[in-house]
Amino acid sequence: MGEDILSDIKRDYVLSKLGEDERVDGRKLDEYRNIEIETGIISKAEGSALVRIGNTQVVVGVKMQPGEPYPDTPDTGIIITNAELVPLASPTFEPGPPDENSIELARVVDRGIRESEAIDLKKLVIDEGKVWIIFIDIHALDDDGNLMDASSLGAISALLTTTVPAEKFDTGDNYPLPVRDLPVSITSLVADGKILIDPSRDEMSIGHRLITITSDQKDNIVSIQKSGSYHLTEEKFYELIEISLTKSKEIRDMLGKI
Amino acid sequence: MGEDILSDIKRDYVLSKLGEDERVDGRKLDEYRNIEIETGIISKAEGSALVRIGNTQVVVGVKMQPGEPYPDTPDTGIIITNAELVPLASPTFEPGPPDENSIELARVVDRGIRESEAIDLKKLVIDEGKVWIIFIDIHALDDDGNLMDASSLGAISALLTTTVPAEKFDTGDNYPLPVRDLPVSITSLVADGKILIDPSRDEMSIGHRLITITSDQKDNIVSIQKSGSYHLTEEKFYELIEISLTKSKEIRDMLGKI
Amino acid sequence: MGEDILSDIKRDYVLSKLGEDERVDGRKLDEYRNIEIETGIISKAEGSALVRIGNTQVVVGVKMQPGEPYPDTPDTGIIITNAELVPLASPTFEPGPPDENSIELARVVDRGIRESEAIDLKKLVIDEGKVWIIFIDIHALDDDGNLMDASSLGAISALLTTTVPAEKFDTGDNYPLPVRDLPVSITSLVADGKILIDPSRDEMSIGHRLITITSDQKDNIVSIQKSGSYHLTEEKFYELIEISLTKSKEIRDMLGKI
Amino acid sequence: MSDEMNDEMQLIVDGKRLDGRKFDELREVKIETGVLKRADGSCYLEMGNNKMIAAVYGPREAFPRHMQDPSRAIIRYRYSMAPFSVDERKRPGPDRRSVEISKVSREAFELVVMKELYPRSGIDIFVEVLQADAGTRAACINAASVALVDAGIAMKGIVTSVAIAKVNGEIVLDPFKEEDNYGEADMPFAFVIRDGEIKSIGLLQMDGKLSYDEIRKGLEMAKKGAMEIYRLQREAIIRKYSLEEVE
Amino acid sequence: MSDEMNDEMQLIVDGKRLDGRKFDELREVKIETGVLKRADGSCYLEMGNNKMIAAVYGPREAFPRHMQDPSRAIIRYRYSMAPFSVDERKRPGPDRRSVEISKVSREAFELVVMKELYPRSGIDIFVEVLQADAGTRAACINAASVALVDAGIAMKGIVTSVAIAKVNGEIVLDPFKEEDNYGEADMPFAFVIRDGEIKSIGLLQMDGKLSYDEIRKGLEMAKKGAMEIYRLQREAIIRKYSLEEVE
Amino acid sequence: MSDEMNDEMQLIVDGKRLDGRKFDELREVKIETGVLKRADGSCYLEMGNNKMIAAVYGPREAFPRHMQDPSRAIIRYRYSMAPFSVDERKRPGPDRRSVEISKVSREAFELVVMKELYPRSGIDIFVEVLQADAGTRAACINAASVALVDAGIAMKGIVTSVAIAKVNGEIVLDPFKEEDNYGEADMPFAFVIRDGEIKSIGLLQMDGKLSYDEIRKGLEMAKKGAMEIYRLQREAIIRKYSLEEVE
Repeated sequence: MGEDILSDIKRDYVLSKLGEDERVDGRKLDEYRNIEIETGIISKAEGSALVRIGNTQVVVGVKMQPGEPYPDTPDTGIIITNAELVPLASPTFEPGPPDENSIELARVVDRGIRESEAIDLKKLVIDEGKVWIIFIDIHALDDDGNLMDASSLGAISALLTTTVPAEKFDTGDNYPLPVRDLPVSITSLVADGKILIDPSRDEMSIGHRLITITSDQKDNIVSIQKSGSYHLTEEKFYELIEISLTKSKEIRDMLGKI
Repeated sequence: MGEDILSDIKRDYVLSKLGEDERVDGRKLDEYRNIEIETGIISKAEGSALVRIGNTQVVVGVKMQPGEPYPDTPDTGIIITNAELVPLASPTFEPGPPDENSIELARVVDRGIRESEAIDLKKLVIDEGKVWIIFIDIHALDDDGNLMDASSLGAISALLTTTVPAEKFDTGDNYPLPVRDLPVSITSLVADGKILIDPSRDEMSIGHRLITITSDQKDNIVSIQKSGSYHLTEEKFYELIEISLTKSKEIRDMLGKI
Repeated sequence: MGEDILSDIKRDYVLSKLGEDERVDGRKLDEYRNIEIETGIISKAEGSALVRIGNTQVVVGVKMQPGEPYPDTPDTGIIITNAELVPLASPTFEPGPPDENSIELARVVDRGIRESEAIDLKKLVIDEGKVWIIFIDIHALDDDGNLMDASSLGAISALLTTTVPAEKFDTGDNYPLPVRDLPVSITSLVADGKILIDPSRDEMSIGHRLITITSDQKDNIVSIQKSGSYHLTEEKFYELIEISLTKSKEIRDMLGKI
Repeated sequence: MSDEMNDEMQLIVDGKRLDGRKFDELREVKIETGVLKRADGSCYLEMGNNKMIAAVYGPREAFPRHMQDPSRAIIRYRYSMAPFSVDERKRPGPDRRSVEISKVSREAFELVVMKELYPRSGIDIFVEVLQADAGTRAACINAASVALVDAGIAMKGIVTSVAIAKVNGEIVLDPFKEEDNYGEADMPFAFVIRDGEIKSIGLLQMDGKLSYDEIRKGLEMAKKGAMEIYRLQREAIIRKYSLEEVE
Repeated sequence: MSDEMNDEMQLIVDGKRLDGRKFDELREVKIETGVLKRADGSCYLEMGNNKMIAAVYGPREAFPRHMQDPSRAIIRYRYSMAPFSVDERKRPGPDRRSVEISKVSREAFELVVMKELYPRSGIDIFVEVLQADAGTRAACINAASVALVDAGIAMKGIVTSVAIAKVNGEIVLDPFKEEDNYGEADMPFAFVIRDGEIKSIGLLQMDGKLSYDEIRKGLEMAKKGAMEIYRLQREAIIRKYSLEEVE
Repeated sequence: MSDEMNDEMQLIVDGKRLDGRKFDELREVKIETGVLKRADGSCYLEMGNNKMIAAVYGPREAFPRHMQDPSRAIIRYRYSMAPFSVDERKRPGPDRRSVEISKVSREAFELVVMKELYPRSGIDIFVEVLQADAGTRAACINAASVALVDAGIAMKGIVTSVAIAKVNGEIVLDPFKEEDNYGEADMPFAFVIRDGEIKSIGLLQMDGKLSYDEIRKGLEMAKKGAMEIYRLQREAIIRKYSLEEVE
């Protein structure tokens, strides 16, 4: 039906531009869209951020509360990352429990935070048998492509502005959550032998052929997720790592200013 | 199909009678159907009542058990009201988790009990960190219209005959649950400029255009719920309050005799 | 469609052979398929067994962990039996929560273990308010008929080789779970006036007309489950008990060798 | 079902059961037909302290459509316990036990309902336990049978159910709560009764410990009990139709 | 809503409310239209410390098919709170409260959307509460109304919502969190406004304790408040269309 | 994955791994084809202490109907862990981890299955982890590949999977449980192998900390390991077909 034809036309257009190394919104292949980060927008949350990448918008809220540690890690705090692809954000999102896409989104963001050791979980012990639980809730508002990077950026931005609510739970004075690294995710679309960094929704019409590479401030790769059914060659993979390391530095500079 | 035509005919008939200020079952516009209340019918429950309003039948059972108070209200007992529109009661009820109608039913009944302060929740503290939880379970048996009032009446009737099972839980002697007010719900159908009190299922064929007004024995309104998509005018609203206050007194007299 | 016709042909074939007291795989009416039991195959489990009855395959794993007893039986351990008819095992099994068939399977197996008192639950108390919970997880791998007996046999075989993991939970030295009886289930297909013991999947084409009779080593019947919609006559019922008692002895001998 | 406490729990005293019944005596059974307006058929039944209501809807269009069978009716049976029906409040919604009971009960009714008369349709049997005191599956089946007749569903027979138990070594009919909790065995039957006679066993379960001979004795007792209940089911149906002056 | 703590909680001091407002004064309302790209219509709204975003999708093909109505559009309304929108983290997914709010809100919008213009289609209204501070259902409805206009859905009027409360014995407009928690009553209204005038009440709930006279007083106050909000809704819509140089 | 305890956890002793393997050495792999009767294709696989069974059903009619694609097959992949497969009993049913693994594994197989040959149909790949010891997603993929061949599904290549890890600063192949728990990074790969050569990466994930050079080193090691596994997969398939005297 009409929907499909439109999508075919869009796809052909994206591909034809790509043939000339051009993108439909005029960007260069390795050019990120404009990023805006607003923090502290949800005063009910311990930390929060609204991230815009082009028209893509995500709100991330951080809530903290005391709780029991996992039995096998009694001396470490807990991070729980959850993503809601609420139906507000896209005509294709439906109300209901998290599907594989929102689960993947949450888990990749979680790994970026966790593996970069941005939060020292050892410091989140309150007492014996009592640690801080950090809930990172990702709330997609508008999906114009690359929710992944917007969510990662939102998560670290929210954490950077999080105050540990010790007073509310009678465990001492409030203090800023210590954040010791700044993991940054870079998502690219791999198609037709090209790498399109930060793909827009329109560009996704050529296929869900993504890879997200997250790195820390020492240029370690801390998380990789190939997402979508496509052949990735070794050469492209190495190229992707290089591009991601370069781009992440630019974005990390923005985070430094929060 | 057949079903729809029957429903149209029924609707036309109800409306044509209504044009002459008459109701299909011969009642006056502000006349309630016959009410019967039987209490103590479920000996396994701490309190119980079977309420019949015409052919509509509802059983309400009250169970009590000790539990932890909510963290923000450590010194008050807990009321949990639940309604099951079991498929036995109507050809339109399906097995499964509560839908919006049973949730609305339970919540409106709950508000009547809660806001009239019929139960002094402060008196339900057993010990530090231990309070009585009152489960009010509404079980619809036959839906011939106005399950709402039948459920409210069943809930307060069951509470009036509830014995706190202190002995069972080793917390002293059993005693009657103190009930200090008698909230009464009056549900009306608002259609064609008329108010039909206690609408029957047949009358519902002209549309789900209901309002439930619950009042306490001092003539305070304690809960209102407009239910259904219809325009309510200010004048009708005021008229509804007056009718509800009048009718509720008659029904409250019945409760006084339990 | 094709599926149905095939199934009809198969059914006719089974019935025609049955008319001559023969079975499609050459067995006698009261002949069980070959049984193989391998124990200790899952080293992560406290006890485990793989049971093959002909081509039917079931793995049962036993896990144990300390937990709170049920409030009404403070001085007895807990058995929780669960069956997963995973979609791997049959083209008719679908992913999702347990349906009525897997629930029935788990409950019948559970009753055999429980009612034969094979496990002395009184001996599973660790401390006041702390008992062993035994999880018996039945995992169907290949359903070529009679999953019920394969599961029962798997459960008791796994229990026979279970080591109580006391060291892991700092409650003393490990010790073998004491098993004091050997319940054995015999499932038969009742059709056309005949009794087919241990029915194969092909034979099930003549209808889900089953009965499972479980007995202990003193020839007590400890559990019966008629499963399927069919008329069972008194005479057949008595005949079934006799056959089941005889057959179970043969199988119990196998268990004795584990 | 557990016999762990047999020694301690004295359930038979001077040859009588704790509630005064003889071994082969039923609890009091009360049956009332046509108690619900919306349902096509209904029945209220008490059996000792058990109280249940059955409703039948149908034959009606089966839904969802892909569940329809072009050659016969689909039967649903839902056994459900009200949260307040038991000592400890039960969470609403089906648990594993009620799923199993619903399955085996449905299988019994599929034997008698003339499903081929109602192609593409659904016949729904819903039974609510308002108060439970052992033997609820049997009591629900008995109520459902009457509700099916009340709904005018064509049937090749009626289903009548009763359990027997072993209590302090004795086989007894229709156990009540204490006998069920502390007895040594429980065996519920449902029989298909046609032309006033038991034709077959439609439902059969057992748990506990019984010898072959005890099972034979129990079955005989159950058949006798079922015939008594069958007469009460019949009376309840006739009573309603005479009241309605149909016959 | 509870008046248990009235005596202790001083919410009116020197004839003023704790946040400095007069009794019939609204909190500050900020409305911005067209804030989302993917949605057909959208609106961001603040009402005091409440922050919400509404999106409208449709008219589009209703799904699943069997939900379609051949003569009119199906309206869905989903009120949803972000986990971080409240003091205590809320578990994601709908709870009973949000199911009820979604139902009564949808019923109000069904009064104004010209459903018969869009047969077989679905019109979906999704509202996310990003920060909650009492009166969220009203604020969400106000945002949803503007998003519907932004989506170009034909409507016979606009829905505007506001609550009144009773606080220390006084009727006040648009209660904030403390007034909601410790006040004696809360009564949310949604009005259908057409041609700049209130035509009817589309949503009405109440809990607490109010006398007949207090309800009258509250309704008058709510109408006044709703008209103020209506003007802000209108301005937001006009602002967007002038920016777009449509008119 | 966590390197919090690196300093304490000695996983490499005298240039050897705790289980005696060299850095680039696989655990023992055992593959058996056609182990299930009901499934159209099946495979039992051990990889160290991992034990898994894969079954393939299809091509068969995809259900529910509205899921069918008129131009190609729909592939489902279900990775599932038995409750007893891990130290701490796992609750039955899919958790978030298994949903993610199922997704990325399915994406790899969609690259090789010739879906356009089977319009409107479904090809279902179900893999059960009976015992888990790190690297289960890779082992499951390897088993599923063989089961697909066993089912006779047309494929443009085979998928072979293996992980590498960083342990005490060293890159090692095919980590076992302790290396996975206390290592510094884990990187599972699945390769598409055609005509005996690696054509592309079909699945790629990583968590932990790796430098660019370590990733290069890891990928080389993984390719070598995958080719070894590929030979074992091939052998298992040939073994079955020779036993069946097909060739």
